Amino acid sequence: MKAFNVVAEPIDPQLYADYVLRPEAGAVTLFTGHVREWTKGVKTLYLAYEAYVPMAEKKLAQIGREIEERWEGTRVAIAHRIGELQISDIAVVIAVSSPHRKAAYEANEYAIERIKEIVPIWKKEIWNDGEEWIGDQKKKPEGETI
Amino acid sequence: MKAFNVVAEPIDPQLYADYVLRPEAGAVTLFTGHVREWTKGVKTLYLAYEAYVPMAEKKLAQIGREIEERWEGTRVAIAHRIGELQISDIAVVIAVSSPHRKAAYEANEYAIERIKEIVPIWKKEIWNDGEEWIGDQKKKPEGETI
Amino acid sequence: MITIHYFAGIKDLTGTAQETLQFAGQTVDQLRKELAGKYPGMDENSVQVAVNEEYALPDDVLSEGDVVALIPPVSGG
Amino acid sequence: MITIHYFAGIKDLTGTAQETLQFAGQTVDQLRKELAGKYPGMDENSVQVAVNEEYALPDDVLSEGDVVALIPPVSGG
Repeated sequence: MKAFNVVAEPIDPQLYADYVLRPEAGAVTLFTGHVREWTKGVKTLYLAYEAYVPMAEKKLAQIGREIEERWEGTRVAIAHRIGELQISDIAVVIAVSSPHRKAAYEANEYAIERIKEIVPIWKKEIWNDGEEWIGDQKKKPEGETI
Repeated sequence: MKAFNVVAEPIDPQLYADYVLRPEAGAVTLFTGHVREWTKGVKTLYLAYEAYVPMAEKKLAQIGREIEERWEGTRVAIAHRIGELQISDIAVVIAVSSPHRKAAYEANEYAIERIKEIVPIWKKEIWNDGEEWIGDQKKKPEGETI
Repeated sequence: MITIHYFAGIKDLTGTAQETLQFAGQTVDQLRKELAGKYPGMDENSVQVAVNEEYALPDDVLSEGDVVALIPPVSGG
Repeated sequence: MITIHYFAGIKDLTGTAQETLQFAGQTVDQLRKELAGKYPGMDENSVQVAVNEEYALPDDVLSEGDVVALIPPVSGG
């Protein structure tokens, strides 16, 4: 298991929670992002994720470093799944341990925001009557992009 | 498994994450509070938790209701362990599902804050040279206490 | 009779997990003062009282058969 | 030669996952404009360019053997 992982198989979130646990940790936050059946009144049949895998794993690791620098004593592991995912399947898991709970919550939320900004992974939604690649339309990450 | 549970045995957090997952859920946050080895420079040998069990479970359920009223579409499960716990053991698990991630983070953090305010559970820290019941010294919950 | 449960540090102080008292008709606050007098060292201001598994107000009147608990500052999580 | 990877909606547009071009010595921005001209419908302003698995700046100069990727707006999570 890699701590910053892009995988084609179902994700076992407990592996990532176990990875970050240490004797110094009083808190572990585990976020799982799931395929949701309804988005803005439209029923999703399934999702397909694609990644630029080597760069995506580098960017996940970068997010981990950002967190460990910003919140002292944290430890991070992140995995994102690619391929076809059904309703309720886990697309992404983020595990953060920290001596105290506040940092574990903040750092975990920071990780998902950063994933949506800088990690080269794309989601295609497939409905009954069509499909579409979803672009987040976020502003470009500062200072590192054209 | 009860959704609002005080237990004497080790907690399997995945059970609680699974309980809150639904097709409408895009996000699940799972918080686990663990026995930390060091607190303010003092090494903990182990912890002992005691609860007023029936009231504690009622108060956990109340926290669940508060969350489901405050953050629409959320679903909550909480368990707290009692008895002797070793370093890294899980003392508390909080699972929250939500259509969107923001509510899942906020509601989860709300739950741990409320647990520390109103749920009749007590922690005794045991060190090499002594032991002490820990009182949180929080202000009393508003409006419902003397 | 009412039943009174003790926990954590208060149980260490009272030396017992529960006892029964004739106290129906009197208030929660009267009971708390009574117990603080009976067990020196109990910090009455930091102790909450639950009646039948719900936090009670000082002026609530106790009834025959009530189950009371003295709740020292909680420290779960 | 440089290698160029395409993903998601851009891959649908180009009809290929990768190609190679003679482009060493020219800039990232020149390449982006070149490809936007070659593949009508590519929204050049929303596409980022990565060189050797790192986001590049418009004025970065490409070298022989570089691996380039066109990155449409990401939508992971």
